[in-house]
Amino acid sequence: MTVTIGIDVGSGAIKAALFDIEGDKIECLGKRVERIRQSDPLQLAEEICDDLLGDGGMERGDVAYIATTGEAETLGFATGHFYSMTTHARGAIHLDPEARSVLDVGALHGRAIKIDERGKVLDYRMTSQCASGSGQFLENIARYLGITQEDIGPLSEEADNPEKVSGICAVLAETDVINMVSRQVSASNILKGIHLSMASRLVKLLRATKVKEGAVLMTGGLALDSGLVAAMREAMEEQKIVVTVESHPDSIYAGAFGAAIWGAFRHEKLARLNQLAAVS
Amino acid sequence: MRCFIGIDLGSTTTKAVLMDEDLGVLGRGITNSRSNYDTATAVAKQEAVVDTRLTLFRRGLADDAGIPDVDDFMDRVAQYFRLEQFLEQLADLHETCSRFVEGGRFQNREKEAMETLEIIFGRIGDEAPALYAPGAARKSDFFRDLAGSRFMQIGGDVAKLVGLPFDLLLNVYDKSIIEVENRPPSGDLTGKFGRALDRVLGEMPDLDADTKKMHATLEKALAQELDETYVVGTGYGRVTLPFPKEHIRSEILCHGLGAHMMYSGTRTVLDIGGQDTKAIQVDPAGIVENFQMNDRCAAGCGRYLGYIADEMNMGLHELGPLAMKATKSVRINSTCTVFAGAELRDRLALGEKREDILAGLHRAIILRAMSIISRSGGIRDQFTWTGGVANNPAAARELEKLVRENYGDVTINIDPASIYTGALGAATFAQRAVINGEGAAS
Amino acid sequence: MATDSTSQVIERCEQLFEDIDFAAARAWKEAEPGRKVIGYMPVYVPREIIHAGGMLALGVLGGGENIEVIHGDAYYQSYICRIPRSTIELAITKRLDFVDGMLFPSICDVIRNLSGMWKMMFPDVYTRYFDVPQNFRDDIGGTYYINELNELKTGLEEVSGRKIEDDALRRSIALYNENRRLVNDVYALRAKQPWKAPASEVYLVIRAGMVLDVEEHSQLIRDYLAAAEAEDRPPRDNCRILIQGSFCEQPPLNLIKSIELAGCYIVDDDYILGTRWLLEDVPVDGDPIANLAHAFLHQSTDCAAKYEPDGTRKGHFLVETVRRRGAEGVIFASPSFCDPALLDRPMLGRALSQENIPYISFKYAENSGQMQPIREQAGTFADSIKLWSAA
Amino acid sequence: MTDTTSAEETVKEPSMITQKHMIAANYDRLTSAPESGTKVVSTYVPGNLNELIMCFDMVSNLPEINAINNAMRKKSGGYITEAEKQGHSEDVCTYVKADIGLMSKGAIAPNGKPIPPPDLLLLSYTGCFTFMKWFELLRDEFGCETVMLHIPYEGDGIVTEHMRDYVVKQLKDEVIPALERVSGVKFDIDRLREYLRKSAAAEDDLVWVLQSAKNKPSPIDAFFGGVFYIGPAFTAFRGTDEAIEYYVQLRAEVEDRLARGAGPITPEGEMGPEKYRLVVEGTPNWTSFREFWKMFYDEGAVVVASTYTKVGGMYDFGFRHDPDRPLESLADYCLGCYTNRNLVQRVEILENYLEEYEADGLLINSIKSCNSFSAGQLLMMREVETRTGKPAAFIETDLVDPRYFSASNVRNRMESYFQMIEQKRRGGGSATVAA
Ligand SMILES: Nc1ncnc2c1ncn2[C@@H]1O[C@H](COP(=O)(O)OP(=O)(O)O)[C@@H](O)[C@H]1O
Ligand SMILES: Nc1ncnc2c1ncn2[C@@H]1O[C@H](COP(=O)(O)OP(=O)(O)O)[C@@H](O)[C@H]1O
Ligand code: SF4
Ligand code: SF4
Ligand code: SF4
Repeated sequence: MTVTIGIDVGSGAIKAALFDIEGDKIECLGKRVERIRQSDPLQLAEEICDDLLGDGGMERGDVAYIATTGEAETLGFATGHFYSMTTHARGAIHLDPEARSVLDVGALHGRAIKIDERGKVLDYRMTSQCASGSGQFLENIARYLGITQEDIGPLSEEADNPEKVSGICAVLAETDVINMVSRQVSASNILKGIHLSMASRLVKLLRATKVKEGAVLMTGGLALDSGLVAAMREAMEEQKIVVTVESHPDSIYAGAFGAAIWGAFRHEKLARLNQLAAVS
Repeated sequence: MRCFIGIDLGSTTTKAVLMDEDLGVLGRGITNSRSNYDTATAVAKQEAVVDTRLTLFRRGLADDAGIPDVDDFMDRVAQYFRLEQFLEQLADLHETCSRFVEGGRFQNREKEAMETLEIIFGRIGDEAPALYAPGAARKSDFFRDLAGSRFMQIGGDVAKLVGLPFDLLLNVYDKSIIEVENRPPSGDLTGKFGRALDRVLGEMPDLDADTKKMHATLEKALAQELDETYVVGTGYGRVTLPFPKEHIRSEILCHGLGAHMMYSGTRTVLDIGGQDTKAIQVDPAGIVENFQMNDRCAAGCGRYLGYIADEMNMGLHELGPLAMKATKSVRINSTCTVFAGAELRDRLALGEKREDILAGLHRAIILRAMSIISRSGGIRDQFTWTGGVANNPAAARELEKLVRENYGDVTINIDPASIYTGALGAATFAQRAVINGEGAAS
Repeated sequence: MATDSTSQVIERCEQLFEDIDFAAARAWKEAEPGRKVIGYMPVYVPREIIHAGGMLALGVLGGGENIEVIHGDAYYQSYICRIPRSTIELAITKRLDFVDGMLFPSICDVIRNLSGMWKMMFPDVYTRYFDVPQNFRDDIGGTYYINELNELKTGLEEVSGRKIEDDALRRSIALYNENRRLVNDVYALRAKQPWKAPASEVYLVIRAGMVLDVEEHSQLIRDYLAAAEAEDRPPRDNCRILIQGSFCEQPPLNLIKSIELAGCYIVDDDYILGTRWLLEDVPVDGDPIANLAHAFLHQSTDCAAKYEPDGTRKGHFLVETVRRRGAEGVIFASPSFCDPALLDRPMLGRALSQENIPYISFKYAENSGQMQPIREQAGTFADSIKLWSAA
Repeated sequence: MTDTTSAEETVKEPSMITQKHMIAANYDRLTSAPESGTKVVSTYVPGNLNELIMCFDMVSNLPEINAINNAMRKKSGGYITEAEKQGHSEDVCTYVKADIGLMSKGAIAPNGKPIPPPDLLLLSYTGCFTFMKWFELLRDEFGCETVMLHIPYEGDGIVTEHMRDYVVKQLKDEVIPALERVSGVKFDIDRLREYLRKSAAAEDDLVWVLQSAKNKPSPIDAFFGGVFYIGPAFTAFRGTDEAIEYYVQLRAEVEDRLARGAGPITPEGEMGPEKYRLVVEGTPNWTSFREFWKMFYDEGAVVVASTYTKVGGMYDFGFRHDPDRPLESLADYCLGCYTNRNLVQRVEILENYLEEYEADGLLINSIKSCNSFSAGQLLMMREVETRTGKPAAFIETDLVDPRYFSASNVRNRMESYFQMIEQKRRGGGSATVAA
């Protein structure tokens, strides 16, 4: 039995997961997500890690490998760090073995990752700096419209006449939205419009990675936004890409899961190397 | 009397200036821009009218020798008027929030939610007079920001105590504030002025003044007819203003002329607004000769500071003063508004101090502006800075430094009313349209 | 004599690197009356001719991240790379006022047009667009190039006020041959033991050659080599990669560091390519100008700025370098809006794919501040090489 | 320089219809090359060797023109996306990407038939670095023979003897042998002389037409209209009888407008009174060509001179193809194209236009894609302003990428610019023109 923990420090939220891994038997013992808001991310990460261990009646010493991902290279007590695309790829395969692409959409970034059946990163594309297609932006708009995060998806799905936002800049897009409100465009249509604009950009990213087969698993916080998932499906259809778009209730944990799983892999590899060293 | 009004519908704020026929400014008004442009315009205009009434009242008082320190007196009247206004809107907000609570989200905890609101708004109301006490520093001038930040703070604490999910309350607030904000302002000025005056008089028992006469003076000021002779609109949202084409001027022209009206020696104008930065060269008559704007990108404009303020949970007004405390300036290369927060967190994680980062951010904004100025042809004497960001002391300090370094000893004008420059220009166009008969040109 | 430690050498290089006022070059000029300094933009100019005229060849690679660009943006619209802006800024802020001549090598339209801007802005400075042939036959391109070199020589003679004799030129050629050999030694050391010579250090050492006299620079390299060999640094579990596309505008130093931090040893690159433009020694005997021309036509590196007459060879050079250096992958890192580098990328990428060499690509600007996306990409690349390599 | 096959009704002069037919015929010749056995050569507009190519009975394919055509027919956006999908950077010249995208989508010409792959890429490297990369990319794609004609840049503003020799030598020893090899036709210098003579004849009339803009009001628009006027002389028709005839016809039309004191013809008919006379530097935006033009003629602005119409030769400054110095004059032609001039010369040219054509000001349309044109334009603008004292304005758009044409942005600037000119005229009297 190898117990590992994966900690994903994002720009909006921290995700952590505790795993027990035995060969192909991968079991999740617990998971946590917490918004960062005003706190110090690394400190928060440490708290979450300890809470999670506490829930499982464990201490740091019981864990074989503490793996970080996201913006946590400097987290002191970690055993090792993997980069986000590596972990999201592995996490995605764990959540959905059929996935051959990962679309990770978080608070600030969007990434399309092409993977193989083992979770190896084959190609990727990231949104450039200028991108209004992010969770943060949606959150701002939702607040402006007086809508809760959970309502974004359902409302967007009700849209009958969505209007796309122009531009690549969140600031200018915000003004666009204000203009729409002033023209009495409904919140549904505005949200759907944003989702569609985001989707068309994300599909572009996916296309650039040349996905051809299998499913796309959406990961990151926005995978929970059913409106965006629906818009993605529409955009894929419109662009005639015959790949299904999936989401998973645990999508937001993909990075943390992947980190924990890689942690176990690495732990075993290191153990083997040590054995070899001891023998020789 | 004949009045000329300039409206500057900006991307973040809407400004109005009311002018008499001799180009004298009677009043200025400002509000945050919002999705309902008509309301934004109406509010700004009403604020300018309020300011005008104060001016008229003051003129009335000037004839009256009863008050030793008229400035102080008028400040107090103005502050208390704002307080009255604040309380009026707060009551409206409370009521609106209550209505949303009834919507069923709270799953049988409506009563608790109502009580929580009761507590929150009660506290905000109690705090209000202190906000408007003489010399008090406010985070912002707008109801939305003031009420919002207090709601977040107090609401968060209270919700925790009561065990209600704050996200739900916040959502109720978000919904309500939009409604409240987009309701046209109540027209009742007399009542609010009256109450404000009474508060002041009550506070100054030593004042040897005839209360009745004072009220009469006020009534006279309020009764003075203000005739909207001509309105000119400008600003980012000008095309959507409900005005005919000949009543609309480009922002560039208005800022150029406005700056000229404030400082007749102006030859170079810098305007940093919410979403754009413009550098304008004008001739001695205030006519635009050349200009440059930032294109496409909203980096390094007023909204940028807004994002930073949100990220730091501070008021816009507080950023500058904090940055002034910096001992060094952290180099910031990107002024991309969207990534402002990320950049900030990055630096904090590296152990930099908040004030030093802020100083760097202010410098970055000004550096960008300097580039745009340079593109428009550099700085000629005199140099006038307009737009909202000019109110920020740290930005002003950086600007002064960089102007001196790069253009030597030029006169730098920064008017406390710099944010109204566009509206002032527009009002001047309005006056000229009627007085010089220049309105017909198109 | 006690050898310097690497940190001493690097400290000096850092000073030179960060000094956007070019104090070292100024000091060189003031050391003797009548000395002249000739600036040149990336990539290749025959520095031997400048040196033979008793002048200092000063490499101007933009202002990097240390300069605040205020006026430079007034000369360029948004969609152009940053190096010309910061170079203009350097000039306008009088940081190049001691430079007596400027050479703008044929590398792209931006640098080319900058030569015209220089002529307008600084009419008193000797300014030359240094064209090179894109025809590599001795009787066609060669003849043209020899003429170019002779024109350049005449121009430089006017600046310095003295004739450039063939013997002087031969001496300079020998010195630069030596310098190139030393540079190649540093590259070879790094390729062999990358933990001994971190990429950021190698960069700084080579970069120092932009502002130092060639002999002084050669000595500095020797010192560094000795120190690096002597020092004991632990190897890390990094993969080996090669950087391609950074031949003109240089990345911020932090970017180079970030790539290594994220788990990639840089075992070859095209930073400051001018120093390694010629692949072999230029013969010291015979007609020096003809020798320089011959070297350019037949023994120079591949670069996006050069036409490849033989289409079948596109990417060959790159693949060969990957093999020679034992690199496991390639990172295409080019400046934003850099047409030559970015237009070459798809062709080079295809050549790598054919050989199953993995690669990733991203863009930067000399003042890029955010390293997070860079670390992320380089890190993922390193992860995937490490996790999935056969071992 | 192409036909506007837009769906909207466009007012056309007879000469435009003639040109339309010429272009259509050339596309037919191109797309039927495989059947007719004609060899195809791809080459660029600036510094093109049309007369020489004709000597080998080859038909030319001009990728730039294809890109323009597709932009006007609103197809370039899709092609560019296609190229970016294949890994081409967002940052590079969109002509290249529009071309690459066109190739991968079947290379369909406006006549609906596929453009055959080239038998030879004739890389006339004139005044633009990207040209070189572009053909390297095409060579990579087609694997066909490529011949480079390297035109040295006029870095010092002059053409030296050794530059000319270099070009002539390349023509003799590289280009002509390649053309002979690919076409199987032997080079005949007398044939070349004959074509050059015809070129010069057409060039005379072209210059007359362009210079008619010195009249007030100007009978032509030398930028938006100009791109049509230069078409035949800049592309596959120079050296033909058709081109001569076209210019005779065009000249007659302009003479007629001149006699009537009429202004230029716009897509919506005759233009209203001439209010502003402008000089334009830079390439047009092709994706919103008409919308852009409309912003001018709606305000009574006419372009009296432009530099873009000189990319295929600076005939108005005296250059003519010369049958007596065939290869030398081809070399001079290539060396002297506008894009091969250094910035100092470009400023002088603009200054000259502003004065000679009595223009009110200079407008620079800076093209995102094109470093060759755009790098340095802001300095040029300031220099021209100081020298002439006339106001200048600067806008940014792109050639064929619809994403980079922001109509509101351009309009905003244009409006303010016209107001500025207006104010200047009023001598500072008042500033009350509606914006
Ligand atoms: N239920 C939800 N519906 C819609 N969006 C959500 C939901 N939960 C989280 N998000 C969004 O996901 C984002 C956080 O995603 P995450 O992948 O954690 O980002 P990061 O890794 O950058 O922190 C937040 O910006 C939030 O807007
Ligand atoms: N008192 C103040 N202190 C600091 N910044 C301020 C202040 N008032 C306004 N601002 C800044 O000015 C900006 C608005 O400027 P304004 O000229 O009104 O822009 P616009 O016309 O685009 O709305 C705000 O985004 C804010 O950053
Ligand atoms: S402010 Fe907007 S346009 Fe500018 S860099 Fe940021 S996202 Fe892009
Ligand atoms: S960075 Fe690229 S585009 Fe810019 S000047 Fe250098 S080679 Fe030219
Ligand atoms: S860079 Fe300019 S001149 Fe060169 S191909 Fe592109 S558009 Fe043409």
